[in-house]
Amino acid sequence: MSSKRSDWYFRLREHRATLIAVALFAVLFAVYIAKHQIGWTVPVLTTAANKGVLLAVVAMAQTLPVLTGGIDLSVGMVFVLANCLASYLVVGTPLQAAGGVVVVLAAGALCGFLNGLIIVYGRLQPIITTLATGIVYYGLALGLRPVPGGDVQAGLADALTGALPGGVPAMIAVLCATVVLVWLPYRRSVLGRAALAIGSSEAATYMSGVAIGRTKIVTYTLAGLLAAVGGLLLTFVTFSGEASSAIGGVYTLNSIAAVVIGGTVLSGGAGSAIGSIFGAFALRTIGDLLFVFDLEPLWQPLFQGVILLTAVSFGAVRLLKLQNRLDLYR
Amino acid sequence: MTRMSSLALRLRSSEHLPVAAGAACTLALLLFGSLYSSNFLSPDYLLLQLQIASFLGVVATGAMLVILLGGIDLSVPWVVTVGGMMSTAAAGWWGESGAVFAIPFGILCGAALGLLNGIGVAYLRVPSMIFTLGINAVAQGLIVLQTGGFAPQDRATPAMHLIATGRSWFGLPNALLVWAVVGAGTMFLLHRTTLGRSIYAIGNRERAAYLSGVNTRFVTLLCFVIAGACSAAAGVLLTGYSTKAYQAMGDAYQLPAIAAVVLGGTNILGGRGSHLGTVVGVVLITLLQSILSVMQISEMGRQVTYGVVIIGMLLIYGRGRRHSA
Amino acid sequence: MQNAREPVLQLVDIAKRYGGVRALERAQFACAPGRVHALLGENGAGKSTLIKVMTGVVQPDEGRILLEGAERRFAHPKEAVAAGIACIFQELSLMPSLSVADNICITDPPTRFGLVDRRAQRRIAEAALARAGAEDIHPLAPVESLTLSRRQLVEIAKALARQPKILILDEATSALTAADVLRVFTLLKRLRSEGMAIVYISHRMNEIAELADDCSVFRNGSHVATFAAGSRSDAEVVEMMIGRNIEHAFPPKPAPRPATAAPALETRGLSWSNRLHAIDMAVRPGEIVGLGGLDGQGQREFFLALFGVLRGVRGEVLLDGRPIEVQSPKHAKRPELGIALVPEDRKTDGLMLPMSVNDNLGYASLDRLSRAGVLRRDDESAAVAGMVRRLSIKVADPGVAVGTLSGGNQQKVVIGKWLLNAPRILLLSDPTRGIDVGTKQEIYALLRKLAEEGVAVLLYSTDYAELIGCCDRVAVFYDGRIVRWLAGPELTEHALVATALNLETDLETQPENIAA
Amino acid sequence: AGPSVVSGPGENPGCFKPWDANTKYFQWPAKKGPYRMALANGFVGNTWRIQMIKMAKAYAATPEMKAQLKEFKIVSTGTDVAAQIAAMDNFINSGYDAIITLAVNPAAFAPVIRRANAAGVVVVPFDNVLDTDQVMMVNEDQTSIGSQSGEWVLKNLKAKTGKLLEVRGLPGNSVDRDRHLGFRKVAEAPGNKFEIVEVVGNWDDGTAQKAVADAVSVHKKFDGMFVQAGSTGAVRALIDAKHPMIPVAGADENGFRKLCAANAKDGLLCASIGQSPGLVAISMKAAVAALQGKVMPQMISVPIPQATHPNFKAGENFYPDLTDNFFTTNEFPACDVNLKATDIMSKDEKNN
Ligand SMILES: Nc1ncnc2c1ncn2[C@@H]1O[C@H](COP(=O)(O)OP(=O)(O)OP(=O)(O)O)[C@@H](O)[C@H]1O
Ligand SMILES: Nc1ncnc2c1ncn2[C@@H]1O[C@H](COP(=O)(O)OP(=O)(O)OP(=O)(O)O)[C@@H](O)[C@H]1O
Ligand SMILES: O[C@@H]1[C@@H](O)[C@H](O)OC[C@H]1O
Ligand SMILES: [Mg+2]
Ligand SMILES: [Mg+2]
Repeated sequence: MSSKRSDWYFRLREHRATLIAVALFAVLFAVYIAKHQIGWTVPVLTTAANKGVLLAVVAMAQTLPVLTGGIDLSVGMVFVLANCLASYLVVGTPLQAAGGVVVVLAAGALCGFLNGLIIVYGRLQPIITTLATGIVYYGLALGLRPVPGGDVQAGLADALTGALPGGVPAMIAVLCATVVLVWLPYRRSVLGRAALAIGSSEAATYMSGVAIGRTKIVTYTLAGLLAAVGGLLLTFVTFSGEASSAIGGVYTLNSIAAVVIGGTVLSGGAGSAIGSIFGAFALRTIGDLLFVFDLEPLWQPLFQGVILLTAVSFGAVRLLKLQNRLDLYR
Repeated sequence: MTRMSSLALRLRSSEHLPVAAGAACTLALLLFGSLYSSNFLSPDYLLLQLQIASFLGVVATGAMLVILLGGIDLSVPWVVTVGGMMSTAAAGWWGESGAVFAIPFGILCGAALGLLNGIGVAYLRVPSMIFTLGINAVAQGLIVLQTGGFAPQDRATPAMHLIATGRSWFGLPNALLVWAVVGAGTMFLLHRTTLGRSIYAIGNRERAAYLSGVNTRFVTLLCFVIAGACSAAAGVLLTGYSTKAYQAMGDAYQLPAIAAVVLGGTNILGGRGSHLGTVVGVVLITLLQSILSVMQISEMGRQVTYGVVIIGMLLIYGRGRRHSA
Repeated sequence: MQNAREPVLQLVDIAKRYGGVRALERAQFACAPGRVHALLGENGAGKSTLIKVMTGVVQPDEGRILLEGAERRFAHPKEAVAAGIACIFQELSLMPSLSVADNICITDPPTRFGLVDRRAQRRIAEAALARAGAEDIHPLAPVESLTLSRRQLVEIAKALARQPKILILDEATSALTAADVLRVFTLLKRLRSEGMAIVYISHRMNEIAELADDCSVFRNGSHVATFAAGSRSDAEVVEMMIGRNIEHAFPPKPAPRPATAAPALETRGLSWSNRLHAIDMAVRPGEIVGLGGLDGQGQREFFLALFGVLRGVRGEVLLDGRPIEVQSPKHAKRPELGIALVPEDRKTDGLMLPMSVNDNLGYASLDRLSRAGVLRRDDESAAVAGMVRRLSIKVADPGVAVGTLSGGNQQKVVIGKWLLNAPRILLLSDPTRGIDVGTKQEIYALLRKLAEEGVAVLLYSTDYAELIGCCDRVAVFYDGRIVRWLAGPELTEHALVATALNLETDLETQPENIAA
Repeated sequence: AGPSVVSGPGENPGCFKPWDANTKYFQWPAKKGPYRMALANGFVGNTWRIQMIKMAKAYAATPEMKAQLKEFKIVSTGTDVAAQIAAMDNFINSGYDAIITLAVNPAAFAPVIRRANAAGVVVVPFDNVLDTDQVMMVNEDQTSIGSQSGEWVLKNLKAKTGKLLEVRGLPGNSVDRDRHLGFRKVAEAPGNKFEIVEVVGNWDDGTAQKAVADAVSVHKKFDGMFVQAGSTGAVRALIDAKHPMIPVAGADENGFRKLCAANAKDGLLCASIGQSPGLVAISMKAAVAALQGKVMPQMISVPIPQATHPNFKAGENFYPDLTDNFFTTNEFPACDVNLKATDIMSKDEKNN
């Protein structure tokens, strides 16, 4: 039967969820731009990118553990910790700042590595492990920055939060670089394959003779690294570090929402960080709609909640044409 | 030798280990605290902790039901607030007679939000982690609007105050009695009723439960309704305790509730766990927070200790078995 | 004596215990290149455990493993895989959301610059599928979109792609139809001639007879005997396995019922989506009606439609002549309908594996075992104990997790769970998959007894012998239609295979009395 | 561009009071009104913020402001600092004349303020202000809130030894730090020998109440207490524990003042010193003045509204009929900001 189907049928099927996320973002963003007073202009795009890429990178971080059927509730806190670290280290001459960048990223990777170690060798569930390590990472951030402050290398920051010569926001270029340097190699590597396999069925993967422990550890390490990239970018946007548990919480939860809107199933085994990126953009655009619609200020939180709920319930449409109820219970 | 190991095996595989180990950790914590001040062992302090633990205990009861199903309820913060705000508002709207309905009305509002959660998760099949997050945002939006737009009454009724802070029976806090009743009801539900059996079944494999002729979606819905009601009930208790309801009053309950359930030995992926474990987990978390607070460690030290202790305790007794292939 | 060549893999004095349960005790085993070595034993004898030891999935408590004479320890499956041991496990080890090609190359994919080379991988997958005789499976199709039998072929291809020295098949053919089994056998015979050592586990005696060179029988975790295939009669082998002999595999069939008896269950023009087309069927109480045909021709959907799982079912369903509309499994199992479905995939559809035998057995009939939603636990234990006895489920304490039972005993729990609800219409989807001969016989007898008590039984099976031996009539499905009814002398393996492949389509010759 | 630094005195010094003698003065090029003004708020989920937003709307609707404003837009972006920065950028991009902002994290606003200056937009942070002298800001002196609280507690203790309970605010925040430092500077001044027990109350009544209850049940007795916010809960814990009444310096929540008035006879002595949501109105007024080209102090010090024992007067500085969560001070006569409490929250309030 299936041999009649051509390759592109399966390829499309594999990327369908991502494409839906792209479409959702495109629609929301089109509405935003259409209603915006100055519309499609470089400053508007740059503003949107500076905000969107932060969440997109954290959502990428979240995607990796989710693909293995796990989750990382500490991404937001690693993000905050990296922000606090960067506000000390990414300063001075460009060379010193570059050294600081390396240290910040390494610290993020270390946090992720610790998560991985505890999950694999401590045999604890990821969700509760990272909930607890997240508290620890936040404590460390607070130790670094009891109150907001610090600075960042201004040249670097201005370059990254501005626009490239062609009018493309620099943040978008950073995001693309992250995708090309981290996500694509991971996804195409033996390891990334194994990660998906674990998410699909851990027992089967184990019995197939795949190194599960190593795969998980690398996956959580990369998640920590990506979260730190996000924290670093936040520092470039804010020129300071702040140990805010509220921000950590918001990024963690929004990253999960972005992953789901991006079409990655929370039980793992299928999905893509590209989808999560667009899921994050879509979420951010929902926030931007406040700006272009004239809403009573006290109605705004409700409006955002309702739109979020609508966006995540979007997938329920497929239930309408569901013929076999068993498909509900996969 | 074999007898020993088979006993150990029974202990390991049964639900008693987390309860016993959690209780042991609780004692250790108290002894550790008593090095700082012997008052940590005074009945006064312990009763106060039990009273305060009751609020978390009621939230955690609902959280546990949802976790047993394999879900998670992230709408706790604002559903707690809704419980508090709507009960006091009811007392305001309907005057004298309102006070009678205040408590049930607040709980009902929480149950209604739980119903929405349940519809989203069970019928729309949105992952609970996401849908409940959305409901949390909606609940916040509603409360902001309600406070700003209608200026509701937010003063606790005398009944709420009495339930939350009174000590009418052998000097035991009334709140503790409320928790005990909720807890006994939950244990009965989980271990003695067909509904309880279905909750475990769904948490293990919803598909098989469905094919066994159980309306799994309805059971899921019901659990979310109960969870919403529990959160709101905790909001009512908290209102009684503070003598008023206020915005964001539930913020401090989300993570501790999850942590308590898991420390109590409930599998975060569902299907396994005992309510007694959750009770122990709640006491443990409450004590930990209180001792860390009173010992005046720096905020950084508190957070780090809190996280490390949770992981440490789970490493001691909460480790998953290797999936037996 | 049994083989001239040196054994490639040898297990000496292996012991494995799970708590109080002794899965293996002083177990011996050896297999040689170029030979097919069959492992025989009833459910729970320890066969799967033995091969888990061989493949590093579990570590033995005692004993030694010798690979080509040298002592080895496999601490992890990947070490066994690296040593050239490939295994097709009883519980399939496929990753459902990954593509067929990804699955086949999961352990050691071809790489370029450190990244998976998807073109090379696809070639490997295509070649392996072709060797397994499954060219029709698209290498990019996600495994979850395939039927169980297709998946089993993918599993075989996956093992072959590793170019193993030793190939182990733990009931790898249990979900395959006769045609597929034939293809797999041709392949295995070729591999044997190429010098591969093959360990083969199956409960189908005819397969053993056709394929095996050597046989080892296990009972209660211990090695009973090893002998050259054919040197003992089937009866002798069975007696070694289960400690008694079996007279007749199938209970005698009663005389055909008069077609005038009112059917217990009738469908008229039952259609669904594009998978079921105008199915007319009538089953009288006391009858066992078989569903035949190749795997995936709509038999399962037919059951699901009757059980209230499918939406948008058209046509009529009549119970005792009354039209009914089954809304859900919950509705289906109500006493006034009394329909039960034993699903084929016990792991995902039938059981809550971490829950106890007790909880699983009682779960479909909680309405009977409770009052106002409160469980009557004494009644429950009594009912469960009765069912454990009736089906001789091998379990010391019904409080243990059902997942720790052997495959066959798990299957009995699924059946028992529905029997406890006293069904009037019993739908069984491949219920003897992975069940040993002794137990199978018990189940056949049980089905016949249920039929005699007035239950209408519908049995879908991939095992033609079972359909022939057990059923009064068989409806052969092809592409969502009943293409032919077979009964009486017409019900032969030849006829089943021929109609299953839809070779004869002369439906006109269909005797009226069989279809009614 | 941005403002030029000029010399004082500035406009309407009664209202726009310079922070101290060293405060610089700013002047922007005058623009013709009416103006487009925006309020970029962060978090909304507490009564203070709701009251602040209602206050802003009410003030924008007064005839004085209405004449000046062509458009007044309020956006609340939540706790995410990047979202708030983006909102400000959006206002700048869209050509608004002035942005009032209550920053999630004031340290983060340097770049966006640079962009605002470049575009000639007047930005006025208030409440949670920046550690900089490059921006015109409106606030009460947080350190002074702490030190005034300390002074008052010490004055009412009449002793230089004893146990004090300090209930701090939200960790990681400069307001929390400043109030804490102000308080400690006074309490730990040479000659004082207080044992100070510190707990974290998150500026939240429930958290403060639990923290105080715990502290009391372990330490048994305190001689005085300073609560940054969540004072109602903190006092409630004392009452519940039957702790003898002591001097308490707290914030300006209505509930706190109600308790103070009701329990004064039992010895509860209170100082209620708070941060008013009315700051928003002064910030709006300052923004308009700046747009008109008036000379403005860089840092505007709003008088710290306070009420101390025995001056709690129902209907005057607290409102028995309004919610406990209401913040009592909204009027700033010197600035002509005279919005009645009952105008802010609904009039048909039924708290009693
Ligand atoms: N029987 C099993 N079934 C499924 N998963 C298993 C099984 N045994 C172990 N695992 C999983 O394997 C992981 C750790 O196993 P192990 O230490 O063997 O890692 P590994 O695959 O050898 O990796 P590495 O050696 O590279 O660290 C755990 O996450 C555990 O869940
Ligand atoms: N993980 C486990 N925990 C406890 N007992 C187990 C476990 N795995 C297997 N057993 C027990 O070991 C015995 C042997 O099981 P095994 O699966 O090897 O049987 P088998 O011969 O393969 O049977 P079948 O033909 O039914 O597949 C059984 O009694 C089973 O209950
Ligand atoms: O200044 C604080 C304000 O920012 C916060 O939202 O509520 C309490 C106030 O003291
Ligand atoms: Mg290893
Ligand atoms: Mg087996």
